[in-house]
Amino acid sequence: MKTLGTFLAVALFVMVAAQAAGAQERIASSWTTSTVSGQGQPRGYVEYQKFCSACHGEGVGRPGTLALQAKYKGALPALLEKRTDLTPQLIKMYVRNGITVMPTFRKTEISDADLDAIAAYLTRNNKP
Amino acid sequence: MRVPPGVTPKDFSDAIKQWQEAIGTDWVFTSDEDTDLYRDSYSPFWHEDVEPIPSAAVAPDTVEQVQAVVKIANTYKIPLWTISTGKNLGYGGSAPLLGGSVVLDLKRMDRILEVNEKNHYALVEPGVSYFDLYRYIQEKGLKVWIDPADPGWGSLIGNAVDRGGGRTPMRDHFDAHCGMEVVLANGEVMRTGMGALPGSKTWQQYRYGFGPYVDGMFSQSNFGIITKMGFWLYPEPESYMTGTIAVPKHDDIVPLVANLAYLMNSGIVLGTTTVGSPLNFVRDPALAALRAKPGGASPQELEQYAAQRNLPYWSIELPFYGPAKVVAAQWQYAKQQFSAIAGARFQDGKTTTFPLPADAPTQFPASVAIGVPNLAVFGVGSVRSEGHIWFSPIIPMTGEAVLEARSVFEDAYREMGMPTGPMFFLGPSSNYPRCFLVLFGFPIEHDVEKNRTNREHFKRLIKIAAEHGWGEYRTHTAFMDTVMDAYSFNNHALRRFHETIKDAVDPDGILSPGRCGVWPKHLRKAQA
Amino acid sequence: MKSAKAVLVIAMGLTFAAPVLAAPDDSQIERGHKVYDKWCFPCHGTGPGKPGTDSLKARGQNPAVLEERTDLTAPAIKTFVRHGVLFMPMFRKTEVSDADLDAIAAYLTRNNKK
Amino acid sequence: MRIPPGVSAKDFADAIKQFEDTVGKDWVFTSDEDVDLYRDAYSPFWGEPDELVASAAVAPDGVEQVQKVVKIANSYKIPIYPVSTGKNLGYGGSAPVYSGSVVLDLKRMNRILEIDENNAYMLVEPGVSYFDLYRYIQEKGLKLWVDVPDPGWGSPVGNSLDRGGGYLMPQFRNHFDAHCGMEVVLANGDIMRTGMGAMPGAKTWQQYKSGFGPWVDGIFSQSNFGVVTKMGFWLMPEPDSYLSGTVVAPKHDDLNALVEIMTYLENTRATNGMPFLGSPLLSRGLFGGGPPPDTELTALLAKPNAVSSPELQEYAEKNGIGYWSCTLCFYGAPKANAANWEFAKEKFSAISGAKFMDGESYKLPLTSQQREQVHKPQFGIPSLAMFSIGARSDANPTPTNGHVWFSPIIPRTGDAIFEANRVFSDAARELGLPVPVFSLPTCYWERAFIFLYGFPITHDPETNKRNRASFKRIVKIATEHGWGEYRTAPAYQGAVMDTYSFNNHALLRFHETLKDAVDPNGILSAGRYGIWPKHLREAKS
Repeated sequence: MKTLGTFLAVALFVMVAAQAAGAQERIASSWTTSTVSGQGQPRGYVEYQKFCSACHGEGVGRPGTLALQAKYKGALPALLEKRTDLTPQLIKMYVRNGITVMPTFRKTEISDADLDAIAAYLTRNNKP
Repeated sequence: MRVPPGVTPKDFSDAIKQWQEAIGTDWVFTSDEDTDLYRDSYSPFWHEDVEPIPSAAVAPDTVEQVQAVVKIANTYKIPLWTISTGKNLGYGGSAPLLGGSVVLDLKRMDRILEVNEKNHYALVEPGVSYFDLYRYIQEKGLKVWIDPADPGWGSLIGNAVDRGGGRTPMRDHFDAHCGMEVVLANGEVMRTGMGALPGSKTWQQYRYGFGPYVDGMFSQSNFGIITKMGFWLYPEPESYMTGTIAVPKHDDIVPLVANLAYLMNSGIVLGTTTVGSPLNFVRDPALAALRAKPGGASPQELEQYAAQRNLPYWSIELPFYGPAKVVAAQWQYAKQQFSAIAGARFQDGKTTTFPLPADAPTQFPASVAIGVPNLAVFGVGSVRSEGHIWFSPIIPMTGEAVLEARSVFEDAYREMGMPTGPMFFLGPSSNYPRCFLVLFGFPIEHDVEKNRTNREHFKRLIKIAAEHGWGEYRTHTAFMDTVMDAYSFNNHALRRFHETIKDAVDPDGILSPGRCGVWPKHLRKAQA
Repeated sequence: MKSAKAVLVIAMGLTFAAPVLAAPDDSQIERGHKVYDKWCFPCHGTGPGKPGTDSLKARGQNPAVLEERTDLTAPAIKTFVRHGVLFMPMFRKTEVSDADLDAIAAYLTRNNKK
Repeated sequence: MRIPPGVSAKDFADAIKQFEDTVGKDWVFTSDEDVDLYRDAYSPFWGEPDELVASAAVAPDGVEQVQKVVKIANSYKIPIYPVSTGKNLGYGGSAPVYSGSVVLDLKRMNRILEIDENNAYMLVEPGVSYFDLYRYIQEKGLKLWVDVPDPGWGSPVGNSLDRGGGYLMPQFRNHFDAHCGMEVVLANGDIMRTGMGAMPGAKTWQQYKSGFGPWVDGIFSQSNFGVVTKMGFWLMPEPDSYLSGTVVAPKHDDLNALVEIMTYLENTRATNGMPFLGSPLLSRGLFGGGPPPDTELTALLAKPNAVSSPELQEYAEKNGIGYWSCTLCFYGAPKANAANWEFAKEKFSAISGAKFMDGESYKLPLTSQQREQVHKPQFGIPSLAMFSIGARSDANPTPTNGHVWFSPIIPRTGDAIFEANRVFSDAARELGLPVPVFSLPTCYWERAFIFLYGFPITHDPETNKRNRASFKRIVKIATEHGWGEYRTAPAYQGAVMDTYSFNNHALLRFHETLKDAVDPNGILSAGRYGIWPKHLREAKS
């Protein structure tokens, strides 16, 4: 039951975060506002904010970022938006198949067109 | 192409064709690639044949389309499994309970029909998520709060109908609803409460209307498809503050909870709070050793350990909502009450005043407590496991019950060879006004054997809880029959009543077969 | 149709033709007092918000509080309790049993002149 | 002996015999004299052939007896009509909706099964009245309040199933909201428990409402799907203190702001008692205080639509009499109450010219002397004072024989109050009813307003006939404006249910589907809230 052990440790961590940290720290410890102002932003950015940033954004309480930090230990940026090595295929694979706690996303949630836009946004800085 | 149970391929393809005509080819999903997106990402049946997988999915965009879809399903007796956003991960997600059902995906119906700032209510469609409504309110700058469930991508309707809970004064989500529109199994549309009165002016202001109040029947059930639902919102208060109470002795939990219950029942504490033990957060070899010895650490030993290090034994953090002077006065009153416990210590939390400045942070772990949705809860297990499901019994709001539950489940975990540790469950928390909710997370593996063992353990826990008079408030689709079985007073009178109703309102049994242990007649025998 | 007036007239008639009753024993009077407090006092008691007392006062009845009367008779009391009058409803036997009603009568007639 | 419709004399006699074997001869009532005690004392049909009357009454003393009685009724298809205390006068009393039904009188089941002081809940039987509870709690010295409706002889079970209301904090004021867990005897005599009670040995039957699976409790309110034999309720811990304060607004048009701020304060719980709207100007000399209206004011008020006339506004300003008032109540710690009242004043100060008056302030519990001065229901004390309405008094020399309530729900806005007054005044004129100068709604329900108009009951068939027609007409008029009744007397239940007609009466047809499924012989409270069993629906159409 090794996994369960880890799982419990993580659950414990969340509790620590939630319980130990005072409201003050909590507020201080992050910055993102979760309202999206789409004006002038590329569609991929807007869709990313809408569907991905709650998990893969910056700040505390972002499971995706947390998991990638633990996975790459800094070898790669934990923030997807800072990556330059993602391929559209890879992005689509994760969105449609999920990975560990990341669930699959249906086409009624993220349409294929939205997904293309998100892929374009996340690969914008890739070397040609 | 997969085919639903008891339906001929010919009938099914006819139905598919009619659905495509009714809602458009793009929104009828039949390829394995597309329908696989409806599998439960946190299924305890991964890689097993018994995993319930849908045969297809249909995604209507309007009530009329829902009616059309249901009528077609009715003619061909095709089982439909309705989901709102399908994101109640840990309780079933978007997958049906009966393999081969067609998922009726309402995500496209995501209209926010009304938000009333003066009377503080909203009317929404099933596809509207907490994120959606939060954004809408922020953009319009309305002075009302939503009460998000922990997963912010959940649907207000879906979560309320699953009877989920949050943390603000409106945290009992089904209790906070007011008025429904429902499509029945025969495709007819019905409105409840004042909505049954054409041109009603108070659909979202008085929930009961006239005559039998039927709304509750459509929660945790399969009697109809909810296409609109009203919710009462909490007006943005002037401020929010927390105060922490810490007590030194093991037995102090009894007066601690008694005082908490008094404050909640008196409407002085209006939000969710959790009884915790700071000792559980200490990472100290000495403490670990103390716990490791056979039989574990005794309360006295832990008290001593805590006393030596000036640590409390139990603590709770109380949330207060309202005018700054009032929350201060309420906290002061609370301190008076708790001072009756010898050695009680208090820590004032910060006061947050609203509205938060536009550039201010609105994302932090407890942000659901101030009505801001997020996904922090998925930090649970996000590093390693493949997801989780929740075992979630309701226990009395007393210190005795907390201690009893703790020892009962600790013994059960040991007996089943599962690791316990100081924090093997979350809570007890007061997500509901008069009782405690305790959450036990079960990891999902991609290892068939482990999942099988976990499922057995899960069912065993349900039985053990029932033997002590504790029932689950909600459960994953895989365990709905087992949980409903535990509610067996007078030879399952309640479930037999549900079945009577089911047969009357859905004679062909096409709506969400098996949901919460309610099966249509033709499948009941198969189950029995 | 039993009109309230008819009831009243009957009642008055009975009042004047008050039969001499055997003195009820104290235990019955005591029981009557208890039942009266439970079933009658909320309307016919002393103090504000007592519609029965107010109504009798407004009718010029003096004393207006039933417990202070010495002219009530068992049959009259029973008629009112079982038939009601104006906004006073009748009372069922699952509420005030016949025995309880006898006790109330005994209590309310305890000071009548013999 | 009267006989229920559709039942043979022989069958009825057999059934009566079996009822007697079940509950004892003393508790089966068949003589006209006894059965007349079940008439609706406030029946709008009093003494007419159409008056709804019982054929007999059976009074069981335990759940097992109820089950047996229901089984017997079911086997002979005898219509039965359960009542708890049968004292919801103005809404039907103890008379059946389907004339000739046998009343199932649950008054003898008056056990207080549990009161938990720490977790502030109780479990009671249907015959327990608010007076019973109050006495019990006083004797035991428990620090708990029960939210009581105006008639203190009602029962928590009966009143909450009728969805009645009271005067304490919002979470208790709506009596059905405040219930937690039921025991129900179904039409086949089977017994069922809802919520956590469905779990044998449940520890939280009165602490968590909905249990697991479909939450069915609601369908047993205002219905005829089962006989509720036990019910749990959440109680209010006795607060430390009580405070009230009144804001007076000077202008006619201030009503909107007044209501909006009041609503904000209640919905955030900055005020946790029931708010009261008033008008010092329009009820001068009465609730409004001050001397009786002078000749000028009397003249002004006599004009049509006087309330919205500029002249009246002038008069009010000239004489410094406030147009509207709102009284807020606070339960809790003295400092918190004071702070809440201060905050309320801040908010109401947005209304220019608003004046404030501190009201009653009590340390709780009340002294026995205070108990006599206060409006009892606001302190959880049952009373019958409400029955002064229509009673003979110095103000009202011509007493009625009771009343029935017309009680529409309207939106919680000032505009809705004005509109409702226009509409109902016009209706009163059209129907030749007394036209009130102005009516203000009450705040029983936390998110809406409710108007309460008492229609007098007389013992004159002609007058009652006119009143019945007027009542039905005014229900229709309300419906045309989107306002529905929350509850009504049996005489009008069909008419009111008719107004909830969305999609060709989809809701009523749904109720009928349920009715036929759970009570196939249609023996339970036929016609209650407009729901008739199949055979009688067919007979009617």
